[in-house]
Amino acid sequence: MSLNIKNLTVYYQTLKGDVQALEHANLSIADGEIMGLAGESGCGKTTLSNSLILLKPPMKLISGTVELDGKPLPITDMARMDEYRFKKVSIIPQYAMNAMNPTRKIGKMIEELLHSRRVDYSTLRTELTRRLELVKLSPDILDMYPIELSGGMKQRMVMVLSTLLNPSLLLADEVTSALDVSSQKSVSEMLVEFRKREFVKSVVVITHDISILYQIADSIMIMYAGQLAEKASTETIIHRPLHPYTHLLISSLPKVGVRYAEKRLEGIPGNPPLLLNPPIGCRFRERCPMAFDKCVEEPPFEEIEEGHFVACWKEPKSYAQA
Amino acid sequence: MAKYFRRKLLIYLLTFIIAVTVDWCIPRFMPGNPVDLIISRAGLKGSAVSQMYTFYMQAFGLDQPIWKQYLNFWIAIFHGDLGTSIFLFPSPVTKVILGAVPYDLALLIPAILTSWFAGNNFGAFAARSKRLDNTLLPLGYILTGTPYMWLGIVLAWAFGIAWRIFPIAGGYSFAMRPALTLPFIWSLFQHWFLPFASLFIVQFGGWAIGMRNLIIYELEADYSHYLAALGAPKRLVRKYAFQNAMLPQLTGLALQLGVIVAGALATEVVFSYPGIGYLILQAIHNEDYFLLQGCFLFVVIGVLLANFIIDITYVIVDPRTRAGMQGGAS
Amino acid sequence: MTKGKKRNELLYFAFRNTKLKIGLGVVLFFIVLTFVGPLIAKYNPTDSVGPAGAPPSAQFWFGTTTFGEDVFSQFVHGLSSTFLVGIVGGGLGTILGMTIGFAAGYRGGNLDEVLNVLTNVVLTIPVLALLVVISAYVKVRGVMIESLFIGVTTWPWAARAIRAQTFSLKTRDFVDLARLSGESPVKIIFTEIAPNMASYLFMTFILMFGSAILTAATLDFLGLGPTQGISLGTMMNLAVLWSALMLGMWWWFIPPGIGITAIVGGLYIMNVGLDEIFNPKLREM
Amino acid sequence: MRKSTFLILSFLIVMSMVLAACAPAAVATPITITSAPQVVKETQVVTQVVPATPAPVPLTYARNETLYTSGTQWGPPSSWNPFNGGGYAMGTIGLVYETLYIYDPLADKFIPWLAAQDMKWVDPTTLEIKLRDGITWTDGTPLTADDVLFTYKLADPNGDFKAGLNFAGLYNFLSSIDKVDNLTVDFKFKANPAYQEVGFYLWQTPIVQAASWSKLDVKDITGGANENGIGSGPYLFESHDQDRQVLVRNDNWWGIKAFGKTPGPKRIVDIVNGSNNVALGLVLQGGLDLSNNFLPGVATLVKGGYGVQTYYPEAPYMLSANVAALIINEQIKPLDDVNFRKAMAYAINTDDIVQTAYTGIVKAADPTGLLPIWDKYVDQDMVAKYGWSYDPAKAKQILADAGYKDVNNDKFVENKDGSPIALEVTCPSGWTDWMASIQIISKNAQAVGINMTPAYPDYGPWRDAQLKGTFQLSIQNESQMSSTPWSYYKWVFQNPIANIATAQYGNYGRYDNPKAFDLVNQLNQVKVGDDAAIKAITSQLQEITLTEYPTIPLWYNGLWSQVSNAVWTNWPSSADSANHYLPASWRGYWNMTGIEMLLDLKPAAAQ
Amino acid sequence: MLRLNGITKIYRIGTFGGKELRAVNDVSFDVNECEVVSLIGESGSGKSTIGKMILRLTSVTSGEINFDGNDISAYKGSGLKQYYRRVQGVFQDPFSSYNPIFKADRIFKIIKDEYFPEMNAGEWDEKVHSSLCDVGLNPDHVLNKFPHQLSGGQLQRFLIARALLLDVRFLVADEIISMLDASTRIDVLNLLVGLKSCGLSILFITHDLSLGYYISERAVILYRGCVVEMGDTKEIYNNPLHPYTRLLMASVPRLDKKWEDVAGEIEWQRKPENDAYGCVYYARCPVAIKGECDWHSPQLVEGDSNHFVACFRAANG
Repeated sequence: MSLNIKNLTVYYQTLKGDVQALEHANLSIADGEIMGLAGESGCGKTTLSNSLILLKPPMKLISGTVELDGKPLPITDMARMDEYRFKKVSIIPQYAMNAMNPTRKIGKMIEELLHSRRVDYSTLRTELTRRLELVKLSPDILDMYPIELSGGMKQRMVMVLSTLLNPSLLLADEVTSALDVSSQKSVSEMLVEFRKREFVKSVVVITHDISILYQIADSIMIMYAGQLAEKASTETIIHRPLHPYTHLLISSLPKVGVRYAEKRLEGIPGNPPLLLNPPIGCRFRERCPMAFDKCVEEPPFEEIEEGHFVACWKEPKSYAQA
Repeated sequence: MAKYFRRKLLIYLLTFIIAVTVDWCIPRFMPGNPVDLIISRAGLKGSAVSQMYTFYMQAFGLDQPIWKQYLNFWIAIFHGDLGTSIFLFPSPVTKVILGAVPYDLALLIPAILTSWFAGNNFGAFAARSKRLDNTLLPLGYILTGTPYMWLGIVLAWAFGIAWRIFPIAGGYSFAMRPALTLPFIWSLFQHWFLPFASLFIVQFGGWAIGMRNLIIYELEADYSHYLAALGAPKRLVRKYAFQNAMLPQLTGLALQLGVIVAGALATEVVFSYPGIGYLILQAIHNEDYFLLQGCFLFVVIGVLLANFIIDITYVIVDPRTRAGMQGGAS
Repeated sequence: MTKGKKRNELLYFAFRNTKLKIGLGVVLFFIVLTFVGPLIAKYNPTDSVGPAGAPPSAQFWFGTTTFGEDVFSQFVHGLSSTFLVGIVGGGLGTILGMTIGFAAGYRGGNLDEVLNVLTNVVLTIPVLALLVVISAYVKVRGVMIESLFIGVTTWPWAARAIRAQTFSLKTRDFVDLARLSGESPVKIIFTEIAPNMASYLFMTFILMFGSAILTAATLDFLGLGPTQGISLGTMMNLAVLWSALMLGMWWWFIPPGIGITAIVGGLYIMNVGLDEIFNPKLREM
Repeated sequence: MRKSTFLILSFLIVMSMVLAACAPAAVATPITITSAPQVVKETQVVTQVVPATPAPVPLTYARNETLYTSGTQWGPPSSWNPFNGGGYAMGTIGLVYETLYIYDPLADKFIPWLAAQDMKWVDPTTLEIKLRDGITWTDGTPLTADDVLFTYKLADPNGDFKAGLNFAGLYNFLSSIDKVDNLTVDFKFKANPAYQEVGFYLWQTPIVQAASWSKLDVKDITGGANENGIGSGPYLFESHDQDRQVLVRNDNWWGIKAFGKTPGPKRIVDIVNGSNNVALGLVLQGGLDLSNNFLPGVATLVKGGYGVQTYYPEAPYMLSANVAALIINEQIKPLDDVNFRKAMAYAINTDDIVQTAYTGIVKAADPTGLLPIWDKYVDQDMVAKYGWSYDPAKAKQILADAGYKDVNNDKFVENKDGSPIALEVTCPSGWTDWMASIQIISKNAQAVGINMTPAYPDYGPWRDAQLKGTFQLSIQNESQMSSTPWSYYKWVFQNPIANIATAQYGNYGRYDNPKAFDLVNQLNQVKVGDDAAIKAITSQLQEITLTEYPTIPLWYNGLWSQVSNAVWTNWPSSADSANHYLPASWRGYWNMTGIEMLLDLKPAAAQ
Repeated sequence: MLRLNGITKIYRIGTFGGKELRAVNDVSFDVNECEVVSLIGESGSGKSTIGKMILRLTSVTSGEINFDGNDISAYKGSGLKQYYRRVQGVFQDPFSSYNPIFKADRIFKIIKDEYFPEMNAGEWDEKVHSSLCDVGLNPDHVLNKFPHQLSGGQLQRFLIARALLLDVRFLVADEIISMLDASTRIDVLNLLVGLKSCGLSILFITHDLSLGYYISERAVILYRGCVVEMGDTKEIYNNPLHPYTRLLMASVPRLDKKWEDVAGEIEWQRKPENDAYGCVYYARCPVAIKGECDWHSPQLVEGDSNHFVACFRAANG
């Protein structure tokens, strides 16, 4: 087990009270697993990822523990956590386009960063060059400023930098959403390549675009309103989801080949709840066509079959996709 | 990049032309004929008056048509000829001003630079430190609200009169003859210190506040979060934030130059420091429009030059302007 | 979150913000003093009413000048011209800055280029030097004239800031939408863009207010202030001219300076407070 | 801070300091010290000047050898031309260039200076001037009759230069100047010369060196800076900077032998006035030995044991230097009415001005306006008969009697034709003592029902209004102490009226009285020293001023002078045992016994 | 109904227009009555600029836009207002479309002030209510609220309702669902297409191929300001002729096919010898013909029926 999260609950403190952004998250990610984390905006996927690497105010840990490679990760201790960051856990942030200091040459910034982490830049230099070439970047860009790079180049640069110390866990937050269709593909494929070359052990790919996950992830976890809804292998989630939300979400997605004139897709009526004061129990119940009395209790995130976790009181096997 | 400078130069050129034109108007639109003033100052009497009147009208070119006078003014400027002072007759204005300029430079350059560096460093130090933010920075706000000359007055009163630590007038000891000796430089320093201090203190507050606000923005910037997520120590993050916040502060410096120069003028008056500010005041009180004209021109040229230097510095220190400069619509 | 709540939130921060409270308190104190002062002050500010150069006493709270004028009376009367300069000079500067900033920012293109050059030109010319020249030109000066001069020379700073803000707001879709609704540019500027910058405009005005006061004080101190009437700057000027420093008459030159510093400092602190309220990033965590 | 930044910063600071250090050095005037004067025999054709090795100039002036003065220069020294009347550097006339005579106003006598003896009128139209033997210019050449001749001929309207110098007026009655011998010059006048005016020029005209000045053209003579000029006086210009000028003693000065006295200070450092405020600070800190600045509040310092001394130990502390008078535009209603002017005279509380605006350091003026040095000419009977004093009730009465009534009940009187009166009394903005004074005057006037308000235009338009005659009421003090009361009456009754603007000396109100004008001319033709004749004429003039009120004398501005005994002693003072000289460094005052003060100054340590 | 005739947009950058940026280059296509046309392109392709030019929010450098046969650039003042009565737009960011300090329904008030000043309040409320119902909103739930109190989907429906208040016949829909939550976006899309039946033509601007396919009859593929391919949507998707379209088709992540199953290397990196000439896609084109594609720009020619492509290769077969 590479990553083991137990009962992780994280709130955001605001003036009007706590936003319950992540509630009772239990999950494991295996070595070498690329797990896709999908859900709508505000479902808590970024909160989950941030709490694994940079949990700082206004985020507040309510409960839970995180273990990485069998050792507890001191996520609340900013200072002790520093030792793990970059080396054990790393992140490709959502804002990769602006992640680099605009007034430093990229190479210089990397050197200073590594130096501050007491890692010798010169010994890593050849590896860095090799990896840059792997992502089709010329080593010359180390002598450039971020502004001289295109969006896709910056994205790839950050990818290389974030994984330079071969972390066990890589959090890739919306790495493709700002990119053009063609770049999306190459960046996604590079993530797979990185895993293959063991630059990273496991990867959490956070995105709102499930079709990307279908292309690269081994497993997919669906979140809804701060709760884990379902996790299973990619094929299972796409083709045989068990949670009503997963099912409705996937069936609402337009696909090439589907036309309005021929097949009308339907969305899910209603809107996600506000997390400042969320409904108790299953948070999807207000929009769920199958909801029943039991749903006022919070459903456990349980392994229904091998590697398939669902948080729903309904009987499984209800929604095999036609 | 060449384009950027072409554009900047265009603005500077325009500013210069406008400033020179305003400047040219000064003695011409002032009530009273400057030549009358010269004659009255020279204490001329009787027949000499009309004789000298014609002479000076010709000497200043005031008998020429207006457009010709304007043209001549430009030609004269490029010859470094700003006419003759009325109040300090017969000294050429250029000579009078050149005598004062070193004092201004000696006062302004160190005051601007040290307050800028010190203020920025202090602001960066105080930012996000709750205790300093709440105790020392309000002091900074108060300092920026202090009129330069009043601070000068208070300093002069405290250090010059009550405690007699520093002299309160002149450029160097009246008992000395200029020479590159230690006692002389020490005397120069003593006389320089209080005017410098009052300029320094007021500006220091402004820069400190500016830096504090900017660095907070920078610490909230994406790259700061990314560095933190990669476990970079606070020191590195703050260093980057500081360096990046310096850039807008540099622009701020350019914007503030006019105000600072104004402050220096007032401060010089308080301390009778023999710079241009003091000359301007004397020129006004003595209706010496040619001197006033010259001083104004010098101040404008000085500020323009300083602005230009800052522009160049900005391009040197900010790689973004170098890499991405396309003429910029800013 | 409702709008009401949002407003409450601002108020909540406003009430909690010490900087705003202190700054506003100081400024209000002096405003009140400006109105109440002349009622309390027993003497005409330019009348010789007491012994020459008397230190503060029960009868003359701030002492008297070399001419036996009551410094307190001068101080409270000077306050009103100080505020007048702030409001008129700062206000005019802000209005000019707004007009030019809005026009340049909204219209863009060549108008922007021209206004931008104009702004840069006026920005680069040292305002005080220019003011000195203008002031010397007008022979009989009142506070209003002085304020007007300050207003017409200090707008570029505001114009620059407002232009930048307008520029960024202009790209927001609701402006396009207003255009699609057939609204005229002027209406769009004043009903769509300006309300969104209200806090910013207000803060700009406060800064202009403060800097107008400082500029006026400097002019007054140089003897280029109003030729009639009294202001805090002229008080300092006269105090220095009449050697109050050397004669140890601190009560003559300390109050006007403290008055200006407190008002301008108060305004600035207030502005920082407002900035923190409107700008969550700056709030103390 | 990064190291490089720090280095750059320190470099810049050091550079700017060096810059500041170099600047004054660049302006400092190099001087050549010449050897002791050769005894020049008349047979010698060539004057030999042997330049000696320049004595090293000390970097710091020894305090006990240096006199610090202030009060004359209001801007950086810029002209050393003794003919630049209003703008020459402190000491140019008196310390560097000398006059034939100096005038002692306190004793009312002419003291031969370059001249060897008292004024000698060979006949009523011929004045013979004999020069002292052995006077040399600082280049070692002798000062001779040629130089005197050259100097006076500069202004000759038929001469080579025709320069419009101050003493050009001399040529109104001068027919020729002749050299009698190397040391003697004869001034030949037309009939009835203006003796008073001639005397005036004799102590005011600096003698310049013919050899060097004859090379100049008229422009440089009247307006040149004359830096490094060659003088004959006890001091030489050594250096100058923005805020000071240094003079060094001429140890070869002829007077050392002639008077047996050496000027005390080795150097005189004249400090450019930043402001009166700074001057007072310097006085208090012992940085200034002689301050000729107007220092309000100095009374408290004199009493307060600050080591500050004034000419009088009690009020008014200062000698009176000039008379400040209310000048009245006689061309406009109702100021053209003598009764109205009279009412104003009675309405003004001069004592209040003296006490409030001046804290008692000036003296209220005599109704005649004659300075205290001219007390002997005051016709006390006339003053007793016509003189006035502050009496608001009487002022009201005069107005009422003259027909000025408050028609519209606004508490102010109207013109006789019923039109409202609104008068404005002006002084330049920033002239605070005058501003305070005209406030008092306005209040006084209002108290008797005259609608008068103060206004403070800038100097230029204020002056312009006087020259053009467009002002209403104002204050002026142009008439300084001098060798003759004629200068005062000339100021009051300047004529012809058409020339007021070009004369630039008095009667801005355009008071027109041919009788008075004639009397002024008569006064001018009285022989110097003929006090009885002067008194007879001035008595008539006093009657006119006391009954016609062409101006209203208010107070005597002081000869502002504060001295410190810390380093130099034996200052002039009113005390019986002390020197009775004018303690002033102002232009025109060195040659009114100021120079004698220097000869008597003693270092404090010596006592 | 709407015809774009060779429109070009050149932005001038720098002082007094020193440098040019060709955002839209000689684009021509038309939209017929009751038709949905997708304008598909990546960021920087100029698709939004075209939308803005149709809405007269930005000027056209050259070329002509005709609406019902009239050149729209001629409209001024009231003419322009009448144009807006018939042509409206909805934009990408629902929150940016509302002035955050006013209530959301202010957009209706503006329409009333500008277009229906004489209509009485009751009548107007009636009209607003019915319009809101038409877009599937409950007036009681959504009126009198601030923008941040409504969801993105609701706000976009609001904007559509606003357009319906006028006699709108043509709607520019610029990425209107890209910022909406996945679970609600499809409904907005459905609503939009539903309006077609009311006689509305729509220009649907998007970067998402599957959305374009879902909604439109015809599609226009844009690359760096140039139309590279246009025609029947189905035709384009099933038989892309232009190498760029092919690249897009291969890169779009799908839920039915994995990337591995699509053809391999189809993109090229090549340094163009010149910027001014040649095909815009030359630098990335895997099948470019040296000497031709780098010197001549291909014209849009009809490959199959109603299927146009601008490529020498495709045209040559």
